[in-house]
Amino acid sequence: MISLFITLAHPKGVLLRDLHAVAMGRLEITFGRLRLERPGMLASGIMDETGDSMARMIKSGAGAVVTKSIGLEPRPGHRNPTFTEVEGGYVNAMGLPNPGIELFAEEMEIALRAGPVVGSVFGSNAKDFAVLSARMEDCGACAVELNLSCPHAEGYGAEIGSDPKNVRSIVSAVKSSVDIPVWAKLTPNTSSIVELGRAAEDGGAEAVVAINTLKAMVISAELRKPVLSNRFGGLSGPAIKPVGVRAVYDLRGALSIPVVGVGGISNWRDAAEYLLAGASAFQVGSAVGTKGPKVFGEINRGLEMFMSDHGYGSIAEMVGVARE
Amino acid sequence: MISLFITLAHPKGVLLRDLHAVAMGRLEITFGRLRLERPGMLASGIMDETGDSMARMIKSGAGAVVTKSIGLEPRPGHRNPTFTEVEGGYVNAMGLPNPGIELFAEEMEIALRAGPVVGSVFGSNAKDFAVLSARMEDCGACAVELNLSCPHAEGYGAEIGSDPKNVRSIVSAVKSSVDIPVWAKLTPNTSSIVELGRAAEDGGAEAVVAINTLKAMVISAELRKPVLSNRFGGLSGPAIKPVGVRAVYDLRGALSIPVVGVGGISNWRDAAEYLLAGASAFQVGSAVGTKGPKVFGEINRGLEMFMSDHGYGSIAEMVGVARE
Amino acid sequence: MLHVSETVKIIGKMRESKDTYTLEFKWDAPAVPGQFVMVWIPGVDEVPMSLSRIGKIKAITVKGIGEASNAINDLQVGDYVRLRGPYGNGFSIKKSKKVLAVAGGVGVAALIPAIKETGCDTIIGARCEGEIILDDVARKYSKSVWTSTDDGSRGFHGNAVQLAKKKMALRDYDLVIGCGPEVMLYFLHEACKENDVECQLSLERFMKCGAGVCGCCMMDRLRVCKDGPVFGTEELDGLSDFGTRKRDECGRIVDLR
Amino acid sequence: MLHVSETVKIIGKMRESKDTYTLEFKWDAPAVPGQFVMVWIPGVDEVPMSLSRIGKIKAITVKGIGEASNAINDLQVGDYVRLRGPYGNGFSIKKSKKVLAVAGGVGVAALIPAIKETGCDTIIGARCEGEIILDDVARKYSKSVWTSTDDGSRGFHGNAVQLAKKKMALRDYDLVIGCGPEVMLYFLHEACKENDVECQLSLERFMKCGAGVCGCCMMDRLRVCKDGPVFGTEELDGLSDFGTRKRDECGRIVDLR
Ligand SMILES: Cc1cc2nc3c(=O)[nH]c(=O)nc-3n(C[C@H](O)[C@H](O)[C@H](O)COP(=O)(O)OP(=O)(O)OC[C@H]3O[C@@H](n4cnc5c(N)ncnc54)[C@H](O)[C@@H]3O)c2cc1C
Ligand SMILES: Cc1cc2nc3c(=O)[nH]c(=O)nc-3n(C[C@H](O)[C@H](O)[C@H](O)COP(=O)(O)OP(=O)(O)OC[C@H]3O[C@@H](n4cnc5c(N)ncnc54)[C@H](O)[C@@H]3O)c2cc1C
Ligand SMILES: Cc1cc2nc3c(=O)[nH]c(=O)nc-3n(C[C@H](O)[C@H](O)[C@H](O)COP(=O)(O)O)c2cc1C
Ligand SMILES: Cc1cc2nc3c(=O)[nH]c(=O)nc-3n(C[C@H](O)[C@H](O)[C@H](O)COP(=O)(O)O)c2cc1C
Ligand code: FES
Ligand code: FES
Repeated sequence: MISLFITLAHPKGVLLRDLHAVAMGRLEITFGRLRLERPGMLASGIMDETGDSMARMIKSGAGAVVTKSIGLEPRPGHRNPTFTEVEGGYVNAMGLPNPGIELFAEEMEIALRAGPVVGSVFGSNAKDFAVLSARMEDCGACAVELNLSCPHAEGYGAEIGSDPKNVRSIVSAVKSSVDIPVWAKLTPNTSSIVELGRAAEDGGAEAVVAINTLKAMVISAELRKPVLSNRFGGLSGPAIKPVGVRAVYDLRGALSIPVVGVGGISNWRDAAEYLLAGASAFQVGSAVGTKGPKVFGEINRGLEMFMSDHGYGSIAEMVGVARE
Repeated sequence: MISLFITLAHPKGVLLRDLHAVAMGRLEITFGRLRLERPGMLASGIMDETGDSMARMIKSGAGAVVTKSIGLEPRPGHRNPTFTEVEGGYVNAMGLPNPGIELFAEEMEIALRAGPVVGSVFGSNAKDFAVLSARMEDCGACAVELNLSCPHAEGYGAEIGSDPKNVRSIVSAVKSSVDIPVWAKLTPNTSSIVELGRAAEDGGAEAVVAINTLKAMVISAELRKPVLSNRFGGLSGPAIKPVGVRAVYDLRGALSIPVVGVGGISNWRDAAEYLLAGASAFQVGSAVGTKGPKVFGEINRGLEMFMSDHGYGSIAEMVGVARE
Repeated sequence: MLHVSETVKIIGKMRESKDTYTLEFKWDAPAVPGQFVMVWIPGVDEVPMSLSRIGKIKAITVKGIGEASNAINDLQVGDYVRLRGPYGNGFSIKKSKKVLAVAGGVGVAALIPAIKETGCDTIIGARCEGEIILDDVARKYSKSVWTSTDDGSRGFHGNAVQLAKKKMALRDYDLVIGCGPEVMLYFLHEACKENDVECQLSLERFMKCGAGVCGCCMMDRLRVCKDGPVFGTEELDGLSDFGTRKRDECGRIVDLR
Repeated sequence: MLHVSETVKIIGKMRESKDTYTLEFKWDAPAVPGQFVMVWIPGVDEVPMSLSRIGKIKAITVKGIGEASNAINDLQVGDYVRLRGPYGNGFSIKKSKKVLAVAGGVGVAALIPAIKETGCDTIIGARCEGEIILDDVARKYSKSVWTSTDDGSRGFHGNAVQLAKKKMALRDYDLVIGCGPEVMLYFLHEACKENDVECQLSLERFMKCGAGVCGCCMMDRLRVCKDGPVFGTEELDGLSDFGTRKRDECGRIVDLR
């Protein structure tokens, strides 16, 4: 899209390459040891169970994809219903379905041909996390994201990630088993996400990712039952955006490692809100369902326009501006 | 409305009184020592700062009103902006404005002429809560609701209500200073609302009320600042309904005192969801803004229709059915 | 609830008087005459302002009287401003009615869209000649625009209500619409009762949410922001607070006189 | 995202064959031919079903093959059922085109709305006479409805694709639409290529969200639930999974042959 725009505006071939580089550069981000061409990633669990699908998201404008959270063994997840729409978002309890890390290596290979892949993993203890992360590194992941926050899988996710001590010990176990950056994805179902963030930082995380879904439930009045087979689920989408922005703002104020913002982003303005709150990069989940993969391109173009209207030369210049 | 309906259906005067009683009875609830003619109350903080306004809500079909949270001294609240709409709800940081308990006595007097009033109070320590509650009892409140959950006033609300020990000691201090039922309004900004509920029950609460707003923030991209003067605020409205339903479901499973459900209710179906999840009564806040005070009448009529279609003889028969 | 807030760019700024400016911006939210917006000035305040234009290009006309209103008037063409709204009920005017608009001071801003839609007769009152504003705009839409000043420096010597009484005696109006200081509106309401003319007046109270949620703007049982700001004859008759009492930010009663 | 789920009451139930029923309900969600809904059976499962009627009264036609489909067929008139949807892209048919619909088994359910809208020629194939369903409905809208059975018990002796080839040779169709078992559709696609006729086929994969979010229903880079379930000639050509591979609930590859 960007190169197309420039081709039209500057028909002279000689200028093309340089301008192209400048335009790309404006959305480029560097954080920790990573460099991404675009600041928006695909969030874990959304269309990232297969290699081709992940590749599609990168081609649609994602700066990277985060894989579905992967465990040691194949897992079918919860029985249907695992998902339902609600006002302002979705409630889901997929139950961490995944083919297991061995088989997932093949999907990674396909995705990596398109661009950077962050490997998301879940386990029930520090050792599982360490083993899975090492495998993700072998598969070529540019970073590993620890799912310490899924609110609806017994014995995993938020059940272990609500306790700062666990967060710290899992992160540091993983840290000593891989060389790639380790990110901790935090739960908002806590009285202090900042404490969880500090624990992750202390454990050696290179970034924290906030937020995962909010604990939620949907009941059918006529059928007198919780709709999801797991009864409980997690709320995502525009409904949770103000909660995510607040979490990022708080974390940015308390930590010195970068924060990745996620929760309800569906257009450039939402993305800008997260960046200004202090996110160094962001992820898009539910909006890929409502708007389709083209949401990445739309956000990229919108951000570029906003940046030139408001005189930001790079994404980094936007990060945390609303905190000043 | 109900009596009107019956008048039309049964033009014979003799039948009127009995039928009226039956029809009223269907929406009637008893919980703890309280009896309300209708299960839906006005939530604290919404159009309940003045006597006339509270009276209007009861006349519009609320079974009771909960007052704005009242403190010892007059308080102007935070400076504007204190409120903004977001997708699926509102984010507010009013900052607990109120005329102070002395002046509020006059408003109570006016409201009480229309029907039952629950006095909501906030303080920074157990003693303040006890003093305020005793005054509310003197004013004629049928119950007192302790605001242990407002997420955006320094030194009040959730800042003290996130710790089960505080909850317990405040509830028991109030308990020993009043004879009316004591309700504890809980914060959802915690890893376990059940623990807070248990603390309230241990302290002697006769009911818990869940949920207050979720910690939230809104930032303006163009103006590069958090919109609310207090920066942080609380998210209410349809966006938080699945979070509230989940909280009620969990609390109902863990406590033996009744639960009052609040969060995102704007029609009879939402109310039914809360009742089936285990709420013995419910409160309506934001929807009074979006739909107007008529929302109470609409919910009452909708619930009556639903109850006859599905064979429920009383609200009590609906409570917690989705848990079975 | 969607699209209720928007950040717009100021595209025009006109000086109306010493301390009053009109600011224009593009905003395609639907609006009716008499509605208002909440205007945010970051770091300062957020205050209600009537829409003085309601088409695709909208405007507010602001008299600088304190920190917030002066900060709004400091905005320049090209600056961004975040608005919430449009809020309130607005005027409800039947096509067939013969209408008289009566404005006091900057209150004329709230009436301009109604004057434009109906072409009604208009009285614009102010303290002195320099404070008569928007009379040129009113004249574009209405054949009869009269002015009054307290000091007699322009038009009728006296206040707008006195002039309105004279006009009501001369012509058969079906409806009077008005906006201005509350004492003025109080006497305008009295005058209408005397002449048996229906009226719709736009009132003001301290506003926080603007959306009918917080309950800080109550007059008796009605919310000025949502049930108003425009109230009709019968509602006004029932409002014991009208012209007598308001509430401060704490919700305490303050006597107006 | 609103109004995407609804609890409806069954108002009609018709037996179509030994194990197949049509259930009707009132639901005024807009829908196009070829879309589907997720049907919840509390305590059992939630499964995708095509809409076999798409007006204000909608219907699903369900073949009982396992726990969920049999539970749906146990529903009676007056029972409530919660649906999500309508989901998917549906058929996209130009008015001017000469269309042939080719159905295998219960796949005819997904084609009925398109047959109704276009009045197109129709082939309904099944294993035996007792399994030919909805041919009476198709006949209401289409002049030419042909049947085929594997055992020759009714109509053409052979499968629907063989019959379709014959019809394509005789008439100049612009477009073939189809729904049925994947192997059948695979050969139908081949047959269309041979005859140089465009085709649009409705495919199936295991579905969880139905809404294009979870990614469990992928064929190559496309989501069957959202980018499909109807795919055109070119998309089908690009789908290496078509007729060869699917994924189980864990996301593992399972070979189809
Ligand atoms: C519905 C409505 C429409 C209005 N339309 C216009 C208009 O078109 N043009 C115009 O110039 N003025 C209008 N006003 C008045 C305008 O809101 C005040 O002049 C402005 O808020 C003053 O703010 P300040 O900080 O400059 O003054 P301050 O020095 O802070 O206050 C001066 C006075 O302004 C009023 N005020 C301050 N804040 C608020 C508030 N949040 N809500 C209501 N009143 C407040 C109070 O009466 C206060 O005593 C309107 C008011 C209302 C309620
Ligand atoms: C887009 C679409 C439209 C469909 N339309 C119809 C229709 O109109 N009429 C009809 O009778 N059938 C239709 N089906 C098939 C129907 O969904 C399955 O027959 C049904 O799910 C079987 O469930 P069961 O529990 O009875 O069988 P089971 O014994 O559980 O499974 C039998 C087979 O059904 C399929 N199946 C089960 N669950 C799912 C699921 N969640 N998603 C997809 N497939 C599943 C699998 O292939 C499985 O092997 C459609 C399927 C799809 C994907
Ligand atoms: C269907 C679905 C599945 C998800 N699966 C995962 C997962 O496997 N691991 C994870 O860390 N987060 C998972 N999430 C959470 C998202 O990554 C994200 O944190 C959350 O949805 C908020 O972002 P959004 O509002 O943009 O969707 C899932 C979310 C959805 C909706
Ligand atoms: C403007 C506003 C003011 C509120 N003030 C209070 C308050 O003073 N005390 C309190 O306990 N809750 C207060 N609340 C929270 C509500 O009582 C309620 O718990 C919350 O809004 C969720 O319900 P709803 O979605 O129906 O609004 C306030 C909510 C809003 C929107
Ligand atoms: S300003 Fe909040 S109700 Fe009117
Ligand atoms: S079923 Fe979830 S993406 Fe298709």
